[in-house]
Amino acid sequence: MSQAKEFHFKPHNVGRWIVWGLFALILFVAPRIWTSGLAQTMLTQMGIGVIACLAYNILLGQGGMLSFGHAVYSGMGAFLAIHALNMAGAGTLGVPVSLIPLVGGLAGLVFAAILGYVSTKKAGTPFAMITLGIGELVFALALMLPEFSGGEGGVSSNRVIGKPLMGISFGPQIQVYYLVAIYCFICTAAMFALTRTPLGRMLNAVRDNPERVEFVGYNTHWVRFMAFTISGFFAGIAGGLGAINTEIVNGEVLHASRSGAYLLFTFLGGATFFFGPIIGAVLMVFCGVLLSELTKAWLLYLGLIFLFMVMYAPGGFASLILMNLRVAAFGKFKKLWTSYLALAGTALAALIGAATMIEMVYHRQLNEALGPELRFMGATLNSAGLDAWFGAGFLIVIGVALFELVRRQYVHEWGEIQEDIEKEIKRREAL
Amino acid sequence: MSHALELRDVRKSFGKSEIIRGANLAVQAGERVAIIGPNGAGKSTLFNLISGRFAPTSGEIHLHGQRIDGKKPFEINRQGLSRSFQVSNLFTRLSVFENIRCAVLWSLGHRYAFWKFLADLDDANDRTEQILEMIKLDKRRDVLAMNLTYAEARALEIGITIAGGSSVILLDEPTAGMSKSETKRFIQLIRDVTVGKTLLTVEHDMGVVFGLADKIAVLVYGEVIAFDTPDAVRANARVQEAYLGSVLAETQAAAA
Amino acid sequence: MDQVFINLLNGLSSGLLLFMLSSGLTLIFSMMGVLNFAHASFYMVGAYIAYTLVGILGFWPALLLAPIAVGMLGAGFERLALRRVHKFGHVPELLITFGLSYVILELVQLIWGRTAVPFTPPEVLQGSAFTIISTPGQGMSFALGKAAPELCAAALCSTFPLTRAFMMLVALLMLLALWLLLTRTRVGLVIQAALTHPEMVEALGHNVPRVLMLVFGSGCALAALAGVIGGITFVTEPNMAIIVGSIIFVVVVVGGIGSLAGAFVGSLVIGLLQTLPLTVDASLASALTSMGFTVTPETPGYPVLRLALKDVAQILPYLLMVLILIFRPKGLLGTRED
Amino acid sequence: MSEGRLLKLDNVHAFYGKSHVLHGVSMEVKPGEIVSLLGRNGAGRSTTVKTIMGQVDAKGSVQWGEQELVGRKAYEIAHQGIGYVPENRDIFPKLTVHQNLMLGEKTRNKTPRWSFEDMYKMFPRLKERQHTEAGVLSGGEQQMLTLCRTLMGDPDLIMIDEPTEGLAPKIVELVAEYLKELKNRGIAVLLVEQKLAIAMEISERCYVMGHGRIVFEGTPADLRANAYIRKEWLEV
Amino acid sequence: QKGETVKLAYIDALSGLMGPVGQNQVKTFQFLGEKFNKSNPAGVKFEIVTFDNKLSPAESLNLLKAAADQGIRYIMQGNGSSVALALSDAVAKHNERNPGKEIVYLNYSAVDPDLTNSKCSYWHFRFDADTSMKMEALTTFMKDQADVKKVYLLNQNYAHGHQVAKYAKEMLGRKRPDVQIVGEDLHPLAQVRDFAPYVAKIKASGADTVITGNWGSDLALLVKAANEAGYNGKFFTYYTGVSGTPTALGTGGAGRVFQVAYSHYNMGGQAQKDAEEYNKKFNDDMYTLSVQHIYTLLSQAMANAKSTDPVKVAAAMEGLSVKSFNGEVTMRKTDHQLQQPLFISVWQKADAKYPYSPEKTGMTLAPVKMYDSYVSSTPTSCQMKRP
Ligand SMILES: Nc1ncnc2c1ncn2[C@@H]1O[C@H](COP(=O)(O)OP(=O)(O)OP(=O)(O)O)[C@@H](O)[C@H]1O
Ligand SMILES: Nc1ncnc2c1ncn2[C@@H]1O[C@H](COP(=O)(O)OP(=O)(O)OP(=O)(O)O)[C@@H](O)[C@H]1O
Ligand SMILES: CC(C)C[C@H](N)C(=O)O
Ligand SMILES: [Mg+2]
Ligand SMILES: [Mg+2]
Repeated sequence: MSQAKEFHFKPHNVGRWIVWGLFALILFVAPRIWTSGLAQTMLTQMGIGVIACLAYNILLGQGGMLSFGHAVYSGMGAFLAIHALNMAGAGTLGVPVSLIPLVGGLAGLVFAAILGYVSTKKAGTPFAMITLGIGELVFALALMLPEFSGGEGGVSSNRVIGKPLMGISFGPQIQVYYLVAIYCFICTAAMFALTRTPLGRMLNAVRDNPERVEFVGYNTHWVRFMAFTISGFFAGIAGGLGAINTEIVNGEVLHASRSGAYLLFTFLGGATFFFGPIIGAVLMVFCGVLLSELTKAWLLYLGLIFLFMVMYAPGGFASLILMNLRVAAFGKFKKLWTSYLALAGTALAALIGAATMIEMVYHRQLNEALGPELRFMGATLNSAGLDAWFGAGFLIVIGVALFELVRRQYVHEWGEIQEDIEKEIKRREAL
Repeated sequence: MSHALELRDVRKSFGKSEIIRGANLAVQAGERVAIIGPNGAGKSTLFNLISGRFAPTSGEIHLHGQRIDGKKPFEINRQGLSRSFQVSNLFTRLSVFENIRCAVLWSLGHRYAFWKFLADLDDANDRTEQILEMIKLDKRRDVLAMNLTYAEARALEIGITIAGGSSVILLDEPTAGMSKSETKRFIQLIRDVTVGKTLLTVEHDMGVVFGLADKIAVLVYGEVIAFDTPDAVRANARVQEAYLGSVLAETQAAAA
Repeated sequence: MDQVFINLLNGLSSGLLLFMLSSGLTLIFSMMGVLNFAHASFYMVGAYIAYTLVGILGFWPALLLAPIAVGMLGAGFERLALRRVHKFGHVPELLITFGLSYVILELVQLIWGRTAVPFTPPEVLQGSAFTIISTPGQGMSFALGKAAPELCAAALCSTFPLTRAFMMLVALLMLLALWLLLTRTRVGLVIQAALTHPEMVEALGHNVPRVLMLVFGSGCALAALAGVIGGITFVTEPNMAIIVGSIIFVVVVVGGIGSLAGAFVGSLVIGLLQTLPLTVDASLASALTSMGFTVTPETPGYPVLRLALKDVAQILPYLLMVLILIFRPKGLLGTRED
Repeated sequence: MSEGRLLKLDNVHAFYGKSHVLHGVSMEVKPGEIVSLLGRNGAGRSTTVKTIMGQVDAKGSVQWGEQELVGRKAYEIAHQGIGYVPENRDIFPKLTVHQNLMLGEKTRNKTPRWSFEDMYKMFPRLKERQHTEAGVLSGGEQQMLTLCRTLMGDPDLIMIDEPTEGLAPKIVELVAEYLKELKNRGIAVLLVEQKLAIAMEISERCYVMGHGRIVFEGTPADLRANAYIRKEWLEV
Repeated sequence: QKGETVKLAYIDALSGLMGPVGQNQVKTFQFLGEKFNKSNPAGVKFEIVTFDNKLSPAESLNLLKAAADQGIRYIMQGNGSSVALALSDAVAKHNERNPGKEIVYLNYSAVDPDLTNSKCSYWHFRFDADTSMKMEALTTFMKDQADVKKVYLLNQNYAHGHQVAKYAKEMLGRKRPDVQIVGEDLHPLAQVRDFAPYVAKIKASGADTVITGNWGSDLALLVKAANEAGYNGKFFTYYTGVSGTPTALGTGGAGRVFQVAYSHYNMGGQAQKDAEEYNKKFNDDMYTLSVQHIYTLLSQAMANAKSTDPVKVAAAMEGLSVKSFNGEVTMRKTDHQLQQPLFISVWQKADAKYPYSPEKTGMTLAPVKMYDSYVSSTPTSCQMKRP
């Protein structure tokens, strides 16, 4: 033991520095690569979404608490932030705009502390149902108190207050983006740090086996409660940033569909990995804003994506990435990548076929005024003629058939590679 | 002087049926006590009462002279009592190392801290390493608990139980399901890790009982009908009738 | 008096419709552990399919065939999708039904359009079941069917539609049938056991996958039956699923997970709770006023005091659910807590 | 059913995902005999039993009479007349004792050898607790329940994994008695057991496993005589 | 400006609850757009770009940015006054922060009077008639209905519903002080499945008339429940003709359900031909005729301004009068509220005189009264800030 101690030193974790550095860099340059107004708005929302989904994942991924009502905390943060912003604008509250998100955070924290105390008494399904109920309650109550929530119309505000300080007025979107980016970086770091602390670890323990936790000295209710409160704090910050970004807050920030989106996208990103929700948040904004722009059938696509992801990649995108990284780390990626190309190619063919059909159906139903023609992926299709339908059908059939062939091959290869890797790991262990 | 653990007329009913019917037991500090008794006598229930999983219907339980009956498990644990489970009860998705570390955190005063990094808690990490060596799982420190073999899982179960440094340890059938050779190794392990502690264990294997215990308590139908040295218990006619008195028990005991 | 009576009837009948919906949900929820978020979607599909079938076969065959068709769809979904994710745990199961609800909604709109379809009750179910005639000073009397206009000239007549009476009847028959099924057959036991130890149940010789498929299918069929009846009683439109979507979870939780009787009682309680408070204009402010306090818009907390019971009626079920979960997690008649 | 052998394993390999656990196991059980399967922790005994039950991916052949069992579903195998008592008990915790037993019943058209009364006579303790949720039973009571539950299915062969674990010595002897009783009623028993004394006392033949292979086959007397096998594969 | 293509962003709900209405309106825009593109005073081509705001104010603001990114300078919205208020505010902010890239907001059906009163904006133009105007016409009509004695107000609990209730009380009080308001309820928007309890309440109150601003399923279910419970009072509504309600009404309510609007299904003339063509083409009914106002006024303003620059066009549109399908209409300069005639129509069997039958119900909305612009015009409190 003592001997081992001499050689025991803490290496600087270079990898970790690189990862965080990259994260900061991405946050920094993203708006310079995508410069359009919409892109900047979306990037801002992604930054906010990242905080919200990571906060949600403190519950879902780290603590095993399935919440259907987390929008309550981000939403309350948003409401109090917008009121604070209005007060600041009116000169009755001396808080600079850059600190308004903290007001949101505090609101989230306080509400999470109050409501969380009752919800976290339970775990599992009762917890999920309590959060569902509280979510509906708070949403409906907010609408009943238009003095607070502005009713259906919401509360609006102006984030440009007073004179610009060093050229920063928060009027232009880019300035709001950087405010969000800074918060996003700090909050992400803070939430990551949380996973490395005693509380963070005990939260994992509570997720795995609450009963045993009680027998090693911890009060599970208290562990859950603290995590819930912390999560509420970060969610509130996200809400506050959202309020600054949109300058209007209405009941929808509290709505169950928002809570549902946190759950869905956190899961899709990968709840079992710390960084999974980040991917989820990016997807959330993409699906919510862009997908609905690209196609009328976006809800159908969204639903199908969920179905397939849950069925074939229940660990979310993060797990897909990590599994392939593992393959790459063992230097086996070369073998797979032709398969990936083939898979992508055939899948694309099938998908294009299917999407063409779906688009044509939607077109026929919704857009007939423009005539039977529609433009899809650069081509002009005639939804009234048989050609397009046959073409699409043909594409689907061929695509699916080839895909299945390639898939079998791929599954086989994948299996072999995993086997090799297992062997390799055993071999290394034996050394 | 006060006893390490004392039960005074403890009773427990579930619905109409009374399972523990006035159990009395006083264990000195540092004693190793084995609790034996027929199936369904209430041994596990007794452990559940002591460790706070259930509250007794009536009666008193004292730990180091302080009343603990009716308290929550975590409160009792903080006062220095720790237990293992008949079926392994681990943090399945955490590594072996993390399992043990979770169990030492509270006792070292780190509580619900979210302002300190685990990696910087040298006391906790050193203690964890120590425990891992004691239970011979240091080679498996990064394996997830759910991937352990049966025997390893049982060892980890005991590791978690002793990690917090409690002075009173309850073990519920620690060697169940193990082969003879493993059982032997395990008895030794338990002896090693509980030096200087008060130990209560439930066992059906007479080999373990006689190999481990300074004193034996016999629980039948929710009552302690005998509490004495192994030899005295073996000679006790009531115990013979209720529990021992079989070829198997004899051979096991003889082998110990 | 007649008002109270009419309100009670309304509350009971909407509660019974909830029961038709939640019985399927509780079946799936308690036996398979799946929070089926697409349950209300199957309810909607039931209505739409029946609407189409009515055009071809007439109402009564449709009433029978639509649930069967939806049941088969549900079983197919279980077979192809849900079964795959079963091993990943409850959250993926829940999410996959979530995804399904989106897909169903879009498909329904693709097939039947985005506006309401004219799904009307058959001739025999049109009209009134009975009329409540309350003559001032003489109390209340009933007349079967629609009362003669002469009678109503002097009195206040309220008719109770046949569709609602039919709804109540079907719900009660359903309760009976389910009760028989669950208590007189072993299937119920098999399913509950399979929830925790599927391998062991199989090792005892039960075909677990098939049973689960049947359960899911039957649950969906029950939802579809409710859909047919809900469809003729209210409207058949793409929005009909969302409206009942979360309230049926409330019913199941309030009644007690895993208890058919609980679902029944829960449905009635929620049905009444959604209906009766709507008629009460009193608020905290009016209560305080009647107790002799003066309440003005300047009184602290006025925005809350001002809310009349009818305004908060929609949140009462959720309030009840939260309270129940905190103080009696088993639900009113439930037996388990998880 | 062909005379002479009831169950025959021939060169069976079994896999948990990618890990190869059984490496060519061959063994057989004749009608009405008690065969025990011995070995250290992790030798693969439970896996063998599960493989027969169709719960593990396997290659090779498992013959039940004239039928091949590899590749069949667990419930089909159960309907052939094989009963299985798993090592971790797997009682159904939310059902009552009696309901647990009901689930053991199989609707085969011959009249079963066992009734609820037989079971309750065998273990009176179970009768006392028949309306209790099985999840709260003591460890030993649960063990009794699993055994009875499987017997209710009226198997021709019963495979029992560590039946005496957690049982008081007196009960252990009782179980041994009942196993003999089963044999008298013409039921074959494949016993996986840790307690050598018991296994050797009641079984007619035994197999010893090590590292996923059969390393010894013979009568208890042979095994007693073979110190090498005992030392190398059973004890330290 | 001749030959230029002007992009109009349609920002409204195309999916979800209000989806059907939005989809229908997009078709209207496209359908009438085609006609206008063939000939209009300015000689420009209009192109509709659609954005789905999912009925969410916050989402609409995103889409406003998206539209601005694409260089679109005219946005249109109408379904949901809450969204309209948010958009109007956001457009004003946008124009202040981005001089030279101003955007004009054309509102075709959000009817909260606040939009042209306390919260009016120079950049917002409304082509529908607001709640107060419609209520003005409705109450004028009711003045002569002697059998209206007890009125019940049942409305959706949001901006529009609140305003309907408010103006009903105010104007009835002024024109028919003898009429009693026997009850008032606000119910949650688009969440009520069972209106029977409300109907029971209405019956109990003894009301002979119900005034409601409800639309969509909220109106359909209400009338249906009333029929079933044997209620024979009158309904005065805003949106009987809109999406789904005709189907739900069916043949019930004939002669008892009235609608106030700037159009109805039997307008005659070109409008009628268009409606029939639309119906043939899409198997759907055209009910948002304010779209026609938009095209007419916009192209005239562009012609007058000789430019498509929103700043100039907005200026040209102020006070502009044109002839539209329902007569002479004027965009009032003080508040940008279009002044136009209003119609009261009644739900009845379609016949030779009034043949158009929405949603193939065999029923129609037949006009019973027309009010000229000056009758229904209401004063404004707008303090317009002009750039
Ligand atoms: N929660 C409970 N509700 C009802 N009865 C219970 C409960 N817990 C335990 N029992 C009953 O109490 C009796 C004692 O159980 P206990 O588990 O303490 O026995 P044990 O002595 O540990 O036996 P074993 O050696 O077989 O493990 C059993 O008959 C059991 O069924
Ligand atoms: N589900 C599983 N997945 C992967 N490996 C497994 C699994 N179950 C058992 N094993 C491995 O297979 C080997 C044989 O296990 P098995 O359970 O058959 O042993 P056993 O002889 O019954 O021992 P025990 O006394 O522990 O019951 C062991 O090395 C074990 O680790
Ligand atoms: C399209 C209409 C039904 C919208 C409604 N007039 C509103 O202002 O909200
Ligand atoms: Mg026990
Ligand atoms: Mg085993």
